[in-house]
Amino acid sequence: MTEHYVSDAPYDPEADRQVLDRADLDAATWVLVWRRFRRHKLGFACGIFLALVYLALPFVGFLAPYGPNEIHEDSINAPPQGVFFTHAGSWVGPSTYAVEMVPDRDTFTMREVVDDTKPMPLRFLAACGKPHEFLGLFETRARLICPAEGGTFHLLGTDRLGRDIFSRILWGAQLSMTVGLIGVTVSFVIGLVLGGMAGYFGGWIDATVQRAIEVFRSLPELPIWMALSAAIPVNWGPISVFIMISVILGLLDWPGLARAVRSKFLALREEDYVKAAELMGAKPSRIIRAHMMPNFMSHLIASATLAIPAMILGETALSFLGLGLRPPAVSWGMMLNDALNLTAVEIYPWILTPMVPVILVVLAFSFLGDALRDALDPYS
Amino acid sequence: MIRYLLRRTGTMLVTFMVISFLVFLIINLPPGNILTNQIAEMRASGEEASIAKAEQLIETYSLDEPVVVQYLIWVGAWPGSHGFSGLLQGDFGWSFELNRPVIDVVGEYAALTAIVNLAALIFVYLVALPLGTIAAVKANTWIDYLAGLIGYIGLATPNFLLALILLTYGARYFDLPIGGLMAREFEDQPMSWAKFQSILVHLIAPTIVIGTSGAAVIMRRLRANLMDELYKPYVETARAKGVPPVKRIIRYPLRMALNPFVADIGNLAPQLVSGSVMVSVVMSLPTLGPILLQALKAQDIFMSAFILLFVAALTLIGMLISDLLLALLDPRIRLGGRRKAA
Amino acid sequence: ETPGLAGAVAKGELPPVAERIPEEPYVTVMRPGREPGVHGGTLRMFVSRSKDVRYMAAWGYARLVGYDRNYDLAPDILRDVEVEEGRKFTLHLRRGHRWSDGHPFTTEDIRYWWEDICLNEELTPGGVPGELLVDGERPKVTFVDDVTVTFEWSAPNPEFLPALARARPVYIYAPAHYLRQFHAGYTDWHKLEVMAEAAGARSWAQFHNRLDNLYNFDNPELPVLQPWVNTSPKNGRRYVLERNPYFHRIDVNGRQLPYIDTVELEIAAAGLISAKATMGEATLQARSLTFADAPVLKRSEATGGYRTLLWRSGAANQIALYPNLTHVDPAWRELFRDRRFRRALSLGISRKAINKALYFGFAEERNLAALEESPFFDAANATAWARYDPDAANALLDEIGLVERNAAGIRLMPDGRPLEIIVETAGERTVEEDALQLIALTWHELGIRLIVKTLDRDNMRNRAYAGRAQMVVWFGWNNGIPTAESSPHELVPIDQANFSWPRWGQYYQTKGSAGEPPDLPSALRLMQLFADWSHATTRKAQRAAWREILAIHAEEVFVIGTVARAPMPVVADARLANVPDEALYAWDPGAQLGVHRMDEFFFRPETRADASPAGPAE
Amino acid sequence: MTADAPLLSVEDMSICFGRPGISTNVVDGVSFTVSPGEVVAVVGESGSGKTLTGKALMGLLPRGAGVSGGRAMFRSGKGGHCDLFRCTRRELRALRGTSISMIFQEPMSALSPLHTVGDQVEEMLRVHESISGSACKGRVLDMFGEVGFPDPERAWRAYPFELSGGLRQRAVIAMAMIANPRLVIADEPTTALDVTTQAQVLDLITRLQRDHRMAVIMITHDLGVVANMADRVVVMRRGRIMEAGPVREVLHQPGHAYTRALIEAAPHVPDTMPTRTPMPDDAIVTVRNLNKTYPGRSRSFGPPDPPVQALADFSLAVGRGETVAVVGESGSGKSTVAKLMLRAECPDPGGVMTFRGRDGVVLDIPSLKGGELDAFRRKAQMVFQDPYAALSPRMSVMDILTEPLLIHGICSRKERKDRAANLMRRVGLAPSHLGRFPHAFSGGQRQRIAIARALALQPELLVCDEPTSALDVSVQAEVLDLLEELKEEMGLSYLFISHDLAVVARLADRVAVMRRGHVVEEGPAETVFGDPRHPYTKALMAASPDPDCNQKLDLKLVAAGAGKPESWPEPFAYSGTAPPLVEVTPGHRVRRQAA
Ligand SMILES: Nc1ncnc2c1ncn2[C@@H]1O[C@H](COP(=O)(O)OP(=O)(O)OP(=O)(O)O)[C@@H](O)[C@H]1O
Ligand SMILES: Nc1ncnc2c1ncn2[C@@H]1O[C@H](COP(=O)(O)OP(=O)(O)OP(=O)(O)O)[C@@H](O)[C@H]1O
Ligand SMILES: [Mg+2]
Ligand SMILES: [Mg+2]
Repeated sequence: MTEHYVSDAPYDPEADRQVLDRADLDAATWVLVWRRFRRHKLGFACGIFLALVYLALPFVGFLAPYGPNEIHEDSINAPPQGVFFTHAGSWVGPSTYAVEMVPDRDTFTMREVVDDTKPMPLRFLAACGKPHEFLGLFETRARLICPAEGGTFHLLGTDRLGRDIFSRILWGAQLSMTVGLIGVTVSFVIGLVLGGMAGYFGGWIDATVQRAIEVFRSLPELPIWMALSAAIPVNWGPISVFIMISVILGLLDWPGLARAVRSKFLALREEDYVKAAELMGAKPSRIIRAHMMPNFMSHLIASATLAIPAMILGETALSFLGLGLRPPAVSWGMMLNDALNLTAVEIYPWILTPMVPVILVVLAFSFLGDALRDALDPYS
Repeated sequence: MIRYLLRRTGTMLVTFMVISFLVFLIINLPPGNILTNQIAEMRASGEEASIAKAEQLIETYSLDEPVVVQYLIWVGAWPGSHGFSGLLQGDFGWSFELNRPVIDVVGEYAALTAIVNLAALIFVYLVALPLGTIAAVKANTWIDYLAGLIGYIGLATPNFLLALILLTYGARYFDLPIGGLMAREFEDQPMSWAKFQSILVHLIAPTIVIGTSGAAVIMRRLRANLMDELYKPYVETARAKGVPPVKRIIRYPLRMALNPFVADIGNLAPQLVSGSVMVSVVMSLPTLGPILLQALKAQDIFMSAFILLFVAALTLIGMLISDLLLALLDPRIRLGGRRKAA
Repeated sequence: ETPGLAGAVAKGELPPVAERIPEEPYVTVMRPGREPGVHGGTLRMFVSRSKDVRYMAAWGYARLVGYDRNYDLAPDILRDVEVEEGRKFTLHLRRGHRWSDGHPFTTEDIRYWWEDICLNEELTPGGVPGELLVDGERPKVTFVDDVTVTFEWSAPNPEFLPALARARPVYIYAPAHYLRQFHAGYTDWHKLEVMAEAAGARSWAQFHNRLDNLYNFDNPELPVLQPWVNTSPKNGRRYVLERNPYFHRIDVNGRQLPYIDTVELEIAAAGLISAKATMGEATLQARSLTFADAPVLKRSEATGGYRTLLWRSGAANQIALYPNLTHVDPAWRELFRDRRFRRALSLGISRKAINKALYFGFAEERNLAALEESPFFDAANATAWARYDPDAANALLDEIGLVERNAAGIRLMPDGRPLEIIVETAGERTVEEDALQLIALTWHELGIRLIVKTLDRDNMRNRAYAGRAQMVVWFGWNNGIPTAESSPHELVPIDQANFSWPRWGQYYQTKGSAGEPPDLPSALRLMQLFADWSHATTRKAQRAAWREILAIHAEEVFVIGTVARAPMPVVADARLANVPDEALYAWDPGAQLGVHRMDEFFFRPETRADASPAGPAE
Repeated sequence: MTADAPLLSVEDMSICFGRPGISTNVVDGVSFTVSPGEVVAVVGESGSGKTLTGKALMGLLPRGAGVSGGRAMFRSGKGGHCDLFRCTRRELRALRGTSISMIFQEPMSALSPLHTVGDQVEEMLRVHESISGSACKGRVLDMFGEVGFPDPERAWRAYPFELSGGLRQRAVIAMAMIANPRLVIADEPTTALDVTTQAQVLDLITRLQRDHRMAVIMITHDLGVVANMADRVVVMRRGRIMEAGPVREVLHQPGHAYTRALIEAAPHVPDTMPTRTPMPDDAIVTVRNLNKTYPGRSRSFGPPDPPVQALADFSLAVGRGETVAVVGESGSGKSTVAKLMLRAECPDPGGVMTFRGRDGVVLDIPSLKGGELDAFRRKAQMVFQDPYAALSPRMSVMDILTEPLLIHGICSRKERKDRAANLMRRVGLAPSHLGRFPHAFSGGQRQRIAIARALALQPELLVCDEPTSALDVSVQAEVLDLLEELKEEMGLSYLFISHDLAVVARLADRVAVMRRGHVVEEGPAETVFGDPRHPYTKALMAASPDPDCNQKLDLKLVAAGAGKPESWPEPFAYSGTAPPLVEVTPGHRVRRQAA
């Protein structure tokens, strides 16, 4: 091939200069992130799921058929109650049968006695049960689903005191789903401040923070948990205790984050664009705010979503050790703790159902976190 | 090298001192101590006679002094009622709860703790390394998703619950033993093949339970690390050489991706004790975790303080080891004095 | 001769059985329904803590005098005991009785305890146990001969014998021949210090005390008089207790008790014990099983090869609320001292709901009172103020003047504070917390808010003793089956351990240096009755005192009971005989299994292949 | 050209990134052939698909990329042909290394940091041939000798990070050559190296190629390299071939406008430099006897490194409206000069560094504080080397351009926006791009934005630290043009830092040549280029390849100047303390022993 080949394609340097290199990237960062995030089908779905759950939290009173601590003497350890639509061959709409639990002296259990002669249609958007506070504004008895008058509706069964598990799961979500948020906030505030100071100022501050992290990490979590839990004044109300528990979880979580923040700050400080801002005369506060933070936020958001599941599990662990929340507060951890015995596993397996939301939420957060991490990665 | 070790040991000792004080402080935070508690219990059960004995013990062990003084006495830097007798003098304290020297208890349980956690560790790596590697290599395929799902579910299930479920159904369907670390007839026997087998069988459930969440974490981290490394040019170089895939991945990126895990060795010790506490409690494993929990709950201060200190010491040593290992694994990190040899 | 020991006897390591038992052994007369058994077998039980080996000291229940199956006091280790005017006690030992190591058990062992331990300030800084003091006076102890000793006071001491019979008794004897080597009075002081040092003890006294603990049962070298002897060094994961070859009881056929050769105690997490029981790993298990476990236990009976029995709790009440009449806050104290208030609280509890929810209706709904097994059982006492009657309760509360209510419908105290009662619980039993939740619901109807506060058991006690706890939830009196001889100290304001009046109790216990004197007429009356009981020289007088005490309690509702005779599951191997199907499980009196005489349990010899308990561990 | 059939013939190859739906070919219909023993250069601007072409032949396309058409017939050893795109993985693996091998661009990252160089090179043999360890090692050592390792044994034991860039590249070359492949694909083997090292490596490749009669595909964007190495050239742009043919024809009679533009853009040191105006008396920056020592990096292990003398006895004056260039190899302290001059760092005590603005106020740069520092920051700005790193990815161009004004509180919002639009126009970009984010721009465009940002405050002094070395030649030429234009227009003074004499030759009024923290030669551009005195300066000039087949590299000169100072010819050689700068002609000073 000795011939001299010349293509006939035209060439214009000026037009060339104006042409965008990656036209597909021509958008604000958040738009790009959103686009990449949407490509993550699973993560996206999880995000939507979580958003819906969080949106629903304030309306739990309306969504749950019963209150969290409503005790039904006659439905102790009742198994999940079937919902059916036809009775004796004819359409009756979603209904239940009347169920009574009677003690069985031979097996030492409660036996289910179902009266399947009379269907009891569920009522929707009706008023029933004890009043609940709607958004903390006013009391109402309006509920999405109500059992028939005189009937019961225990979708997931009841526990040893005859409390409706489905309703408790919904109520428990209020605490369990927020424990992570608060914990993460605490952990982030501490981690950001300490790690940020260590990374930005260096020197003795850095050394001190590093030592503190080292000390913190060489202690097992257990005594710290116990000491901190012991520090909660015993006469606090459930909400304050709840907040303290979240704070404790946050307090235990910060060292890892502080380390990440520190190294990230160290790295970001060396970026050319940060140096450029310095050379333009920008003050440290502006550099941190306008240049470092935005580039760090993505990392933070991703690690936050990954830290939340750990907190949710941490709450269950605390409950297990008896250091967590106390009745009448309801959380998934406490419900699981109730399930922690052979009888629950063997005879009343429905008591274990709070595992499902825990796993779902933890999974959702993890996938969301993964998706966010990928979406926020500018190189993907 | 020697100088390096000396310097590191020096700073380690200072850190250790700080930790020992913090530990002592933390466990003294809750009001009361085991003896005052015992006294309350004796009062309740009307054993006035024993109260004086317990009060005498309080004095003997200087539990009525301020915390700082108690600390100094415990360390052995201050004379207690029996002169200098503390950690420095080799007196590791007395467990009021178990009524025996702390060191005996720790000695007895440390080995079993090590066995359980070693098994879990091996399990974790046996599961996590291959799965994490495959997930990274096959990133964003169904294999990856499946591995991720399994891992996350392992992560999301509270350990103690898994323990209970496994215990129940394991015993029912697989004839797995319930709790403990060996069949009862081997308890006091010397090691034998049968005893070893019994221990192995007993280890299955705890290993799986403790291991799953650990494996999930490591798997995800390994996947992330490995994916960072997998497309580095040096891996491409290996491809260009025509090195077969498995060998290529093991030899280059995997080894690189393992560095962070080596760096983590220091954290193993606290995890060993804290991480498996709940599982150990549920499964009735004779490990340090439950002992610590019990000691903390009973405010058996010498017991808990010593275990915590022991863990802290292991952690610090672990950190040192991990630094040394890292230097061994990664030639870019050099210890002082070894430069010339290279 | 016991087959298990025949070999040792043949080799000459042990004397034959005739020489091992006392000359006048205790011949067990079995209660109806029991049968004489055969030797052999291993009893497996689980405990949750390593120090729980001491329960064997209770369950073995060999006492100088002990309660028999009717909860009457009877000599056991002692051949006989003579009481004169309730103040002079002559104890007769059994001639030829031996410690578990074969050394003779004589009055020397009692002397050693009295003179060398009890009166030694270093060993016993607290001095003579309170039960041996009458108005502060020590007994005059006379050692008549090898087998006879007298304890004598100038006034009656009704607490002496019950103290010897308790689950955790006052040991007035100690194996002198063994302990002397650790006693500074008998052994070279320097040598002792060295030994103590080596064992990590701070003084010889501490060392001696550690070794001399008949109750802790954790020193395998310490000779004992119990049916089984601990052979395992302390704090193992498992204790093996072998039969005591010198045990003093025999059955009607002349067989030396216990029937069962070995007792194995294994340590397992409390939560696991029921699981292990379902697998048939326990041949007898009562501890750490709760009613919540009953369904599973019942379900796995066939596969596990055991029976599930439902015994009943011997506490006077399973869950009881103690309003603190000596609370530091005057307003609260005022309220709690008003018996109308206490009655209202009691009427505001739906005991039926509690029984149904927690015990599926298997327990009895009642207020605090003696149980049926007690001679003082009175159905009226048990049901006094125990019905659920919110209207009556509300009326009572209105009558007191608690009429104002706040927006949430909670009544206001006279000083304007809402009527919020904080109930403190040790949080060790789920039933307690569940019951409180149920009570909170019904009290809410009365306009009373119940707040549960969970504390560590010791913290809770200390707060209560200091008068800072408003109300405490605990078991009702430990002793649900009082007899005339039982001390009523739980029921009268002399003991701070009663959460209803800790500060009155302190006042009595500290002789006025702490706490405050009781001033409520009913309380003063109780004090008087206690004095009557203490100084009574006849059973009849004691009984009268008891009756009145119980009546006052029923009327005043010092403690608010909920349910009694709560069922509790006991697992026994299918072949284990002489285990009662129904029984009371109580700590004192009763020593839990003790009063049911574990030494009489035996394995039926029918050796069907499939009957052997097959745990997977084998 | 031999008559025998080509070793490799690529026909109509297309590569696409296959996202379903939006897959466009990034390489489109490329055909060329390579005969045994021939060097074919593939040139073209950055992103034109050169690397992908090379990787496609090795079967090493990145994830997501795939060959979407064409074939690549490779003549295997026994005379049979196989299509590289349709081989099984196993066949391809067998070909890799032994028949086709590749030299990668980045020698540091192409080598595993955890294995010794010897181990990694040897692996190539172990994978393909079953030979004993010692035989292996022998061959590797031979190869190391051949590629010019001074001490093959040491190199065998060394880890990559213990070797200099040039040596590392040699190791990579050794790895590619060891199994005697018949085709070597060299992907920009020298872009990461400084010019003197580049010259040596290019020479090495030529030598080896001749000795082993290999065919080489040389991927580069540097026409100078092409002129020195290639037999034939393929010019690529946007994934298509623009022009292909024998090297002489293409370089000297380019047929395509793009090729012409490329050739024009290629910098070279002209034979004669126009005489520039002498340095004005009005110096904007004056530096005298400045030193800068960095403390040795303290390591987590072992003793800290010894301190680094990054700058020693440095003196320089930048006249108002003048361009002063600092050249020198990597690590010679050029950036340090820039940092000190902009007060990004403080020099060691002693020495003088003053700034005199248009307003006549003299500022002592190292001691600036508060308001004075702010004022200084407005007058002196910097353009960074890497246009990708210098712009915050989270700020729109508008934000980037208005930020300096915002920081100094100049103008209203509206005015700021107008100014930003003006700046865009000024640097040749459409103001309509203001709302966009940096990642949408190409490297050249980004560098323009960076320059615009530096201009926003209307500075008097602009420090450019290698502003073009990350750009390819055509873009580089544009940026240089822009800088020149701006200087005329705004009366800027430049401190221009580069390692490339050819680039400097276009702009500089005066030049300072640096080597290891010292200025070795300094003077007006025409004198330094026209009459270089110092061996190092000469080496630098000799090492920059010209896109002219008639002027090949003069390696002797390169070797003489680029070595250690001790090896320089008298009177320039020194060891220990450096000799002083001696003025040889007015304004032209050379570091040498006084005569
Ligand atoms: N992994 C990838 N993902 C997406 N696009 C890619 C990838 N690698 C290369 N490209 C695109 O393919 C085109 C050709 O890239 P290639 O690396 O072959 O260019 P090049 O000519 O080697 O450039 P350079 O001179 O910068 O090395 C470019 O437009 C680039 O953006
Ligand atoms: N912050 C620092 N700490 C320690 N040493 C440094 C630092 N910055 C630069 N050095 C060292 O100072 C010397 C000069 O560095 P400088 O960055 O000025 O070189 P350069 O000529 O700009 O090189 P390049 O062409 O690679 O950019 C080098 O040896 C470098 O390793
Ligand atoms: Mg390329
Ligand atoms: Mg530089």
